Parts: sequence; structure tokens; C-alpha cells
Amino acid sequence: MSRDININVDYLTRVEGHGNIVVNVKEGRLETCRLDIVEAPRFFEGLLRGRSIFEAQHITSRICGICACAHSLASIQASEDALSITPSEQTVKLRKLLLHFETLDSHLLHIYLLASPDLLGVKSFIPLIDTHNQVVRRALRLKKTCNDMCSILAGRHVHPITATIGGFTKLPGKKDLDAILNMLEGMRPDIEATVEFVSTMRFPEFERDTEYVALVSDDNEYPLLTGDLGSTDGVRKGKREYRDVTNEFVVPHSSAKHTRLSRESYAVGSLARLNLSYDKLHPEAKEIASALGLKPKCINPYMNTAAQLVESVHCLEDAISTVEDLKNMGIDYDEEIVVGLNEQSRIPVKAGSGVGAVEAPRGTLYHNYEIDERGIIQHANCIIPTNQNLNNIERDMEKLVPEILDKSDEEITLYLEMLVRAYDPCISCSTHIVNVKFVNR
Amino acid sequence: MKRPKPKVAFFDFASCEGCQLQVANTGETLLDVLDVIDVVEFREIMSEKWDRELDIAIIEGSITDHHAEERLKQIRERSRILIAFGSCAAIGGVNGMKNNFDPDEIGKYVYGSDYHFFPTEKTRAVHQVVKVDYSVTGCPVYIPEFVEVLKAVLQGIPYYVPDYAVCVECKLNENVCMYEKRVGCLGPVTRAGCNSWCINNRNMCYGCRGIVSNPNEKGAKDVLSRYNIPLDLVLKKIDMYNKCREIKNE
Amino acid sequence: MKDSQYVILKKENFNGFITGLSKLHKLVAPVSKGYNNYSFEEVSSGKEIAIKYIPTILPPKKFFMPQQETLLEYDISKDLHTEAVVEPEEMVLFGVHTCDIAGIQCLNMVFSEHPKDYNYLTRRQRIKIIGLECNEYCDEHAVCCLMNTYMPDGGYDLFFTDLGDYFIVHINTRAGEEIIEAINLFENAEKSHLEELEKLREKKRTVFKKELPIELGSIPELFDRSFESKVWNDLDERCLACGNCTMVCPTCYCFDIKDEINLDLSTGKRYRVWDSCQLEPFARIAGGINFQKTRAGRQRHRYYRKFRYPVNKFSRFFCTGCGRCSRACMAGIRLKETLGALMESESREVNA
Amino acid sequence: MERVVLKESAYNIKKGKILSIKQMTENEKLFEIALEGGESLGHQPGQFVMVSLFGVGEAPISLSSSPVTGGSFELCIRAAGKVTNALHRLEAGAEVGIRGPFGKGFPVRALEGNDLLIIACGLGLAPLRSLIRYIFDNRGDFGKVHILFGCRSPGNILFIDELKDWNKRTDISFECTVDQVDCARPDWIRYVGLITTLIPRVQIEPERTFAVVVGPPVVYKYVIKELLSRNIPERQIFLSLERHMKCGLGKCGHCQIQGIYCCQDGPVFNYGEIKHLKEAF
Ligand SMILES: Cc1cc2nc3c(=O)[nH]c(=O)nc-3n(C[C@H](O)[C@H](O)[C@H](O)COP(=O)(O)OP(=O)(O)OC[C@H]3O[C@@H](n4cnc5c(N)ncnc54)[C@H](O)[C@@H]3O)c2cc1C
Ligand code: SF4
Ligand code: SF4
Ligand code: SF4
Repeated sequence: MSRDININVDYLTRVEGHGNIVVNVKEGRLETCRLDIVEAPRFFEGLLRGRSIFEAQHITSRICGICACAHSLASIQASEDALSITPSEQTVKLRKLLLHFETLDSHLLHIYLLASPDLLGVKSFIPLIDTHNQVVRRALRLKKTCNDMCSILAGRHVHPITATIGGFTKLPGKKDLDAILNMLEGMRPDIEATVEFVSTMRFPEFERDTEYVALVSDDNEYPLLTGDLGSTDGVRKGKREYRDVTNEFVVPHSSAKHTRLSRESYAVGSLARLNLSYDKLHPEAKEIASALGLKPKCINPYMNTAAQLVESVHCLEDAISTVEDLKNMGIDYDEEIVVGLNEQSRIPVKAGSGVGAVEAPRGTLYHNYEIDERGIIQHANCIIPTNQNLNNIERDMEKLVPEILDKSDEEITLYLEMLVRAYDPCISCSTHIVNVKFVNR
Repeated sequence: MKRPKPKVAFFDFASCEGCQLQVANTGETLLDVLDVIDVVEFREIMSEKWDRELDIAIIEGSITDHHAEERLKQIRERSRILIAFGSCAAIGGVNGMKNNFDPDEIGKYVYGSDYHFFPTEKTRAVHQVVKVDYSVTGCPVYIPEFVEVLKAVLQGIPYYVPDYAVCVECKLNENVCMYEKRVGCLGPVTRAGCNSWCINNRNMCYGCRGIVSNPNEKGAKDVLSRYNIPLDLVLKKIDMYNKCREIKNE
Repeated sequence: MKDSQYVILKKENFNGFITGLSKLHKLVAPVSKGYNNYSFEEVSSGKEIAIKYIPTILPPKKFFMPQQETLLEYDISKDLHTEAVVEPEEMVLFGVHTCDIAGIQCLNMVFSEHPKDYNYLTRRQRIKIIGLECNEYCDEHAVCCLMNTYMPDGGYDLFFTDLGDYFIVHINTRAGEEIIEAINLFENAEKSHLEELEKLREKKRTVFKKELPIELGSIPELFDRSFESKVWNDLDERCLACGNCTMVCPTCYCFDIKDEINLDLSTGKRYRVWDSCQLEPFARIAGGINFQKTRAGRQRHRYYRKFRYPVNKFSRFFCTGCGRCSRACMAGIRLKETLGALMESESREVNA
Repeated sequence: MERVVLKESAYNIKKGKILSIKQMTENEKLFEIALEGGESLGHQPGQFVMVSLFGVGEAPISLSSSPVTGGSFELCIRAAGKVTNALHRLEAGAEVGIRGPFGKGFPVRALEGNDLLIIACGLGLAPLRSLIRYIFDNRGDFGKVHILFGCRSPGNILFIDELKDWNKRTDISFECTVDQVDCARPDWIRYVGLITTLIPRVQIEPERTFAVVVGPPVVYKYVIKELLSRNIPERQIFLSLERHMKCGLGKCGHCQIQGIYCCQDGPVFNYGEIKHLKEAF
């Protein structure tokens, strides 16, 4: 079949940030296939220079409002690494909790408000208010609960306030922990309903084998905040070697940087984590995974949405046991941090470099700072999950388009949009907008 | 009393989109809001698009390049009411920190020799480019304030961002003052309206809501020296959100 | 049951008293917030209470005139329908110092004066006050001796004085007596107990010294002569107009009235919220004229509202000497110093 | 928490229905309002009410009509901000909330039997019209009456039809001045210049003349100086002061001028009694 297709999705919607899909098929031959990022660059790494390391998490959380907690946590981790501070067990638990809340929030947002309209054949959740009112209410209720839990723990979800170098400025009281536990347990029925909802959805069948990258560990915990960097192709490196994993490189025919590891591209995110650490999922989550037909190594990128649901269950259950742990341990309020104490030089500052690697909802997020002996940032580098996925998305599109050439333009467009959305790309936070290609230059 | 629902669209410029997310985070209250307005475009969560006249345009983000300026002006032209939404839009916000650097230099730092593909200009707040009818400041926006502004818009009455210090709300909330902890807090010079969000969480105020109209700058400096807080540290902190203050409106 | 005006409560029964009382009523008492800061909060056991405390961040006025309180509810969906309301709460305040009791007495006068404020009065009716004696000074900011509020002088239902192993409790009202009766842990005060109380008071009279060399009675005249004093200009340079000094003052009662409508745009409420004369927009009118443009003028106004104007209107000072404004001011504007500076600048003028 | 309905609360409003609205100038409209059930407001000239729009707020507005009118009252309102602009958008038949009347009005009893020099600047005419109408209604109770009115330009003249009548009346003297001429000047306006330039032109017997002045804050200083130079005793000068007001009950503190509350102790003051108040002017 030879036909011309010209798809230009100007302003891809229901993703965080601005991206355009450009596909050009001439006489059945794929000429152009790319995802342009048109988000206005914000130069965060540039403007971090000269700022105190104690402001870094506050500033970098503003890279992205959707995964602000993950950015804060990656930033804090990098800063603590540079300052050689080891967080307490309590702090680690609370941070894990915060990340769980955000992952839940972000995944649920994606499943319900961003991905499900495609699967239900509407443009957005707005028409669903009439047709699927209970579903929309459930989605908003779940989201609100995640948000409220973040508020208790970190002041708010968007740009958390309490999480800081050394720990938390405000530790949850006994009543707060009870309230969180209550909310978590209260989410269970809605999550069950979500599982039911998702299992009625049919994800497009499309497969492309690729390399998956995520944090990995040797212990029994599903690694989200700690661990080494690992891949399904058998790579394993310490987090300080993150540059060897991300391998930002220049493509000869384009001025843009791509990332790759063992092959032409790699993917991060829920599916990657699941493919690498499936066994460490909470049993409940594993059950859901097998019910959804998800098992490693799953190479259908559309299934990322299902993987998010599985992780949601994991996060919920793990959060519940973490809160129970914290309640049993009892919170040590002496650990409360007075922020700004650096103004009084209470945390010893030294020159150094530190890396933070955190599993953000969308994949591995790296922050890396170099500071001088006054704690002033000299260099900063942040590598965002979406940046790492862009290359892989384009490769997927290249394989997908020829397979669906028999479909109408509208359908092709939808398939492509859905593909991009399945990665839940967070373009707004792409500090390195390295993926713009200028094919027709 | 049923009146036609105003057509509302959200637009984002240079920002983290967290303020839009704040709206989605309101839970079922969102449905109450959607009951009184007709959201016709909201790219973050909707595919619908709208290129006709608008009753209310809600602008998130700062203006950092020529394209953005043009796009914003077009939106202004077809919108009856324009709301600057969030600190990036209302006062320039964190993007203003870029103005500490030469645009070419910072471009080179981040993108290397390809920096010219990403032309950038001095960051400006929305009101520094077009007329703004309402401002919801804050990083992120404080949803109760947003709802208040929205109601003011629907009623056709003005909303004034409070012109007094965050300290007022901080005291109403009976927080221990950061100065008691010998920490420099920007509350005394920052506009209230956030219900002293950060200090309620035992952090300091970072000044994200903009500076009051008549700050006592000399007095504030004296206070810092009273508490032995390095002045440059705090001045820098003011820049974190308020750098665009330096740009004079044409 | 108890015929004498005084009873005692042994320290070992204190916890039982608090727990018992908290089961009967909402009970509010000073608790520590760290950094030598305290606040009145709901308690249910004795160990939560900071018996030795310096004035709380906010004075107990927050219970009589809450930071934000509804005045009127309305519904304009069909006809205009309004209802003036108050949402009072029964409660007992435990551990109120004499300066704060004086503050409540000031507010009582303001809100009972014509036109009466029924929101305040209705709340007032439902609150019982248990005072607690200060055996010594809180800190250097207090001027309670000068303002003559360091000894109990009515305005409470019960009054506790810590005398080591026990509290001696003065029963001042029928409501107070009911509390004593309901919680069966009090014993009759013996003569020796009363003697000990008298001894403490004697000692207090020697410890508490007028904090400034001026007679209370001459303060109004001092202010009459100080309207144009340079002292206010000095405050102008230092004050940040943050409003803290007025928010924390037990006798400041200025408020703003705001309307809040619900999203249905037809039901809502009108409420009042604490306001402060120190804030830039306080006296600004439409058209932009500001009748209190300068921080100097606003600071002067604050001091005159404590030491001069109410003396005419209510025949009492509206400073209770609690020292909160001085503690809350990050600019270090101290009431004692301001008064001292006024006295000094005046004596300089007289001598010149 | 208990919820108690307060029948006696001073924050209760009376329902008022707008009977008619008349555009007077670009920014000012005259509202005629009747209380529910025909209740009389029972005000004195110079008093004010708090006008409420629910969801918007309250604003203090002087009564413009003579108390003698009874069944309804009139408010002349300038669109200046939130509440007043919203009021301007209303149409006849709309309901508003009314609290009051509040404050001390003009000392009508003390004025009786004396000559009057009434000086109104701009919106100051709104409260003074109430007094003037009262005087017309009881003309025999007063001696000579001089009315001076000044405003920015002919386009800002309030109650223009009535002013034309006043100009024709023989039982009073009336002069009008404008600061500047921006459009056709009606022939009955004889002067261009500040209000103070009119004062030397009136013939008065100072000891039996009471001056009543209402205008924006800036004019008082100059007008009073002029009046004193005409030998009118301080205690025979009355003026009405504007302040930020929230409660109208002498509590909220916004309108305080040193020791006094403008809303309860004023807004009409005797100059002799408040001249020592530095914050008053
Ligand atoms: C005794 C008395 C009698 C009066 N009689 C009359 C009368 O007869 N007719 C008449 O028209 N008027 C009269 N006024 C004036 C009238 O009360 C005011 O014009 C009215 O209160 C304005 O209310 P508003 O809600 O419309 O304005 P507002 O919206 O309240 O605007 C003014 C207020 O908003 C604040 N404000 C304005 N802009 C800003 C901003 N950008 N940021 C922050 N704050 C801002 C100002 O500080 C001011 O307090 C009288 C006033 C008094 C005291
Ligand atoms: S903590 Fe900050 S905002 Fe609060 S009173 Fe102190 S200075 Fe003001
Ligand atoms: S306290 Fe300060 S930094 Fe925090 S939200 Fe309020 S204005 Fe912004
Ligand atoms: S607390 Fe101090 S700085 Fe703040 S308004 Fe009062 S005097 Fe001024």
C-alpha cells in the first residue's frame, strides 16, 4: 500500500508540557517521525549556579509541579551526598512515604484523567463527568486523598515544604499518622474499583523489545529511593556513574542529544521498574499484575499504564506498612530540622559533589550538584525521566507507524498520541530539552 | 439563578504546571467549580481546544521569549478577563532568577554550543507584557485564594492581593516566629494570602507571593543584622521569586 | 459543700483534676510550643499543661473573639434572606495569668458598650476562667507591676496559686464553685494555707517593682505632651509594619469585615477577621487617600490606644503589661524602651 | 459547636428595595430605596447607612434625602470600588441590605434661627443635600441661607436640575464654581476657580452665621482658614469627615481619629471641638 500521511499534532494534550508529534509518510515510506518538544526552556541548571545548596531542593522542585516531591527528594539526596550526611532511619521511612504518595497521585492522575479518555473514546475527562460520573468522582476523590496525605506530611503535594536536607522541618504527630493510615486504608475500595475499571480497558497490542533501566537492589525492597542503576540488558552501575548510564550523546545528523545505554535507546518508568524488580512487588500488587497479564519482560509500551496501576497497589500497601512501622517505632521529634539553620552554619558545609537518583513516577531522576566550600553550587545537572524516554518513544513510533498504515489518519494519530501518553511524559520538567530535531533544515 | 457559564481556558507558559495541577488536586470541589464555569481548553488534562473568544483566560507561567509574547498578546485580544495564575505569571517567580545571568551565557551553560536553538529573553511577568485583570500569586497557588478570585471574577468584582505581611496570617495561626529560631524569614515583607502556608509547616517564608507595596527596606536590613543573619543570603532569597520587580513597566 | 472562699488542691491530684474537668467541658490551657513559646490549646491531661509559662503567643482573646468569626449568613437565591449568628462554644480556660484576665476585662468593656456586640457577649457567657498566679516575673518584657495587673483582681471564676505541694484556689463565682463541686478532689483551706498565700503575696510585692520610674497616673499627661515626639520617627525607621504587636495584644480588637460567597453565588457568610492598625491599607479609603500613611503615625496610634485614648473612654489603661508586643517584634521595638524614650526625650526638653 | 441566631445583633440588616436609579454624572448615580414593609429609616441629615451587597461587602453612604420624605430615602453613590461599582450595576427592583442610620448628623436644632453658610465640594453635596432639603422643608426655622458649591468641572455637577432651581430661588443665595471648564458651561455657573474664592463673595454676619462644610479631605484646611478669616467662630463651623469604615459601631477601629470614632462620634463634627486633633485634617 502506498499512501501519504502527514500528521502534525500541534500541542499534544493531556501530557505535562508542550510536545508536538510530526509524522511524514510518503508513498508508504516513513520519512519523518519525531516528537518535538516546544516547551519554553527554563534553564534551571544555569540558574542554580551561585545559589546555596540549602536552597537547591526548594528551587528544583519548581522544575516540575507534577513530580515535585520526587525532585525534592532527588535534590536532597544529591545535597546530602555532597555534604556527607546520612539520613536517619525515620527520615528514610518518611521520605519513602512521601514518594509513595506522589507516585500514587501521579499514577492515578495519569490512569484516570490522562489515559482513560482515549480508551473510552472521548477527548477528556470532562464528558466523562456526565457519562461516568462515579468514575470521575472516584478519580478526584483518590487524587484528593493523596494530596491531603502529602499536605499532612510535607505541607502540600506541589512543592513540598517540610522535606529538607537532614530530614523534615515538621514531623507528623501521632494524630497525623493515624489520619494518614485512615486515608490509606480508605483508599483500598477505590483502588479495587480502579483495578476493575482498568481491567475492562483494552490496550493496543504492539511490541518492541528495548532495554529497560531503573534502580535495582540486592535487598527485598522494591527500589524507589535507593539502589544501583540496572538494566534488563544486564548493566549495573553505582549512582555516581549515572552519566555512563544516561550517555547523553550527540547524533551526527542532528544537533540534539539523545540517551542510550546498550542499544539505540532505553526506557524508564513503571514498566521498566516492573521488568527489573517484579519479584519485589507487594504480593497484592503481583496478583493484580498477573490478572492484567503483566509479567516480565513485558515489551508493550502501552502496558505502562497497567504497570502504573500495579505500582499504585504496591505503593498503597507498602505505605500502609510503613506508617504502621512508624507508629510502632514512635516518632522521634528531636529529629525535627530547623530550616535555614545553614544561616547559622549549623550543618557543616564542605566542598564536594553529590548525586541523587530517585525513581520518580515516570522513571529514574538524577540530580547532581558540585558545591564549593561555602556550600555554593558551582555546577548542576538534572536528568529527567522523560528526557531519557524521548528517544525510545521515537523508536517506538518508527516501528508502530508501518504496522498501522492501513488505518485512517485519525486512528493513526490517536494511536501515536496514546503511545506518547502511555509514557506519561512530563515535558514541562525536561530541563534538557535536547531532543528537538531539525530534519528539514 | 442560572446564568450562561463563562468560557474559561488555561494556558501555560514557562512554568512547572504545578499551579494547574493544584486545580486538579482540589478533588470533588473541582466538580463544583466545573459547575459554574465551562472549561474549554486545559491542555494539561484535556484534548479539547478553543480558538474563539474567551470570557476568562487563566495564564500560568512567565514570558521568556518572543513566541510566548506573541501568543500571550493573541490570547489577551480574544479574552474578556485575563488572570495571571501563580507566581511565575503574577510576579515572574523562579524563572526570574534567570535574569541574574546574561541570556547567551546561561543558554551556553545548559545547551552548549547549540544554545541558539533555544533563544531566550529576560523573564517577565504577565502584567509586564499585557494588561492583567486579576492576579493569583503564590508558588504554588493557594487553592482557597484561587477559588476566592474565581468567585470575584464571576461576580464581576475586583480582588486585591493583600497588601500586608504574611506575618499577619502567621500570627493568626499562632506559629512560633522563625526569628525566635534565629532564622531569616521573608514574611514581614511578603504579601499575605497564603495563610502562612510555609511557616505553618515550620519552614520559613520564601517570599513567593511578592513584596508588599511599601516595604521598610532599611528596617528589614536592621532586623537581619540584629539576628546576625547574613544580609546577602536573604537578599538572594528575595531574588528567588522577586527578581522581575526590577523590570519597569513600559 | 465548701463554705470557705478558698480550697486547696494537692499537686498529686492535679492530673486528676485536669482529666476530670476535661471530661466535663472542653478544657483549654497553656502548652509549650518550644523555643519558650506557649499557646492556649485544648488539653485532656495535666502533663500537657505548662504550669510555668510566659504569656502565650496569642492571648486568650482568641476564644472570645476568634481570629475569624461569622457574623451573618445569607442566601440571595430567591429573596434576600439573612440571619445574624454566632457559633459559641462552652469551655473552661485554665491557667490564665492576671495580665490576661485584665485583657479580658478590657474587651468586656469594649463589647458591652453601646452598641453591644452580641457575638462577643454570647461567647463570653459560655467561657469560664480559671486564673493562675505568677509567683515571679515572666521575663524582662513584662510591665505588669507598672500597669498594676500582677495581683489577682477579679474577672475569673477560680484562681489558682501554686504554693509548692499544693495549689490554693480562690472561688470567685457560682460557676467556679460548681467546678469545685463537680470534681471531688479539693480540700478545705486551713488558716496555715491562707498564711502561706499571704506570705507569697508579700514576697511578690518586693520582687515586682515598677518597671519604669513613672507613676501610672502621670502616663496620660506624658502622652498628652508626646504627640510630636521624635520617638515616633525612630519607630518609623525600625517598624516593618508586620502587625505582630497588635495581633498578639490582649486588648487589640480591631477587625475587618469580609464577605464570602459560595460557588453557587447565592449563599454565603459575612465574617470578621482580626485586623491591625499597623498595616498599610488599614486606614486607606477608596480613591487612595491613606489617613495613616506613615509607620510613625501608626505606631503612635498603637501606643495612644493603650495609654491615652482608653483612659478617657473607659477610665482604664489598655496595656496589661503582658509584654507580648515586645516579644513578638522582630524589629526589637520594646514597649518599655518606647515609654522610657518618651520620658527621657521629655525630660531633656524640660531641662533644655 | 452551637449555632445561635442573634436577633439583636448590630450586624443584622434591614431589607431595602431600590425603587429607582438615576444616572447623575458619569460616576454618580442616585438611588431611591424603601425599607421592607414601608418602615421609615428615621434619619437625621448628615447621618449615613451601611449599604450591603451580599457576597460583595458593605460601604458607608450618606443619606441624601430629607428625613421629612418618610417612605423612602435617597443615596447618591459614586462608583469608587468594589461595593459601589457593584451597586452601580443594579437595576430598580433589586434588593440591598441596610444597616443604620449611624452617627451624629448636622446639629439641626443648633442651626435653627441662625444664618447658614453651606459649603459643598464635589460629593460633599450628597450629605448636604439632605440638610438643604430639610431646610427647604422647614424654611421658616432658619435665617439667611447661602449655599456654595464647587466641583471639578461642569460634567461633575450633581443634582444639576435641583441646582438650577436653587439658583432661581429668592429665599436663599446660591453660587457654583468649577475648577476647570471641560465642556459646555451652563450659563448659571458664574465662576471658575476653587471653592475658597467664593467665600469672600458672600455677605455674612459672622456672629450669627453657622458654616457647614462637606468635601474631600484636602479642602477642609483651606476652607476653614477662609471661614476663620471671615470671623466665623470656630464653634459655629461644622464639617463631616470621611474615613475607612467597616462596622459603623465604633468597634472595628478603621475610622478612629485619635481618641474618637468617626462613625459614632461623627461623621459630623464641630470644628472647635476637634481642631486640636492633629489626625483629623
Ligand atoms: C460617613 C461616610 C459617608 C459617605 N458617603 C458617601 C456618599 O454619600 N456617596 C458616596 O459615593 N460615597 C460616600 N462615602 C464613601 C464611600 O463609603 C466609599 O466610596 C466606599 O466605601 C467605597 O467602597 P467600595 O467597596 O466601593 O470600594 P473598595 O473596593 O472598598 O475600594 C476602596 C478600598 O479598597 C482598597 N483598595 C483599592 N484599591 C486597592 C488595591 N489596588 N489594592 C489593595 N487595596 C485596594 C482601598 O484601600 C480602600 O479601602 C462615604 C464614606 C463615609 C465614611
Ligand atoms: S515566622 Fe515569619 S511570617 Fe511568621 S511572624 Fe515571624 S517573621 Fe512573620
Ligand atoms: S509563606 Fe511565603 S513562601 Fe510560603 S507560600 Fe506563603 S508567601 Fe509563599
Ligand atoms: S511587631 Fe514590631 S515591626 Fe511589627 S508592626 Fe509591631 S512594632 Fe512594627
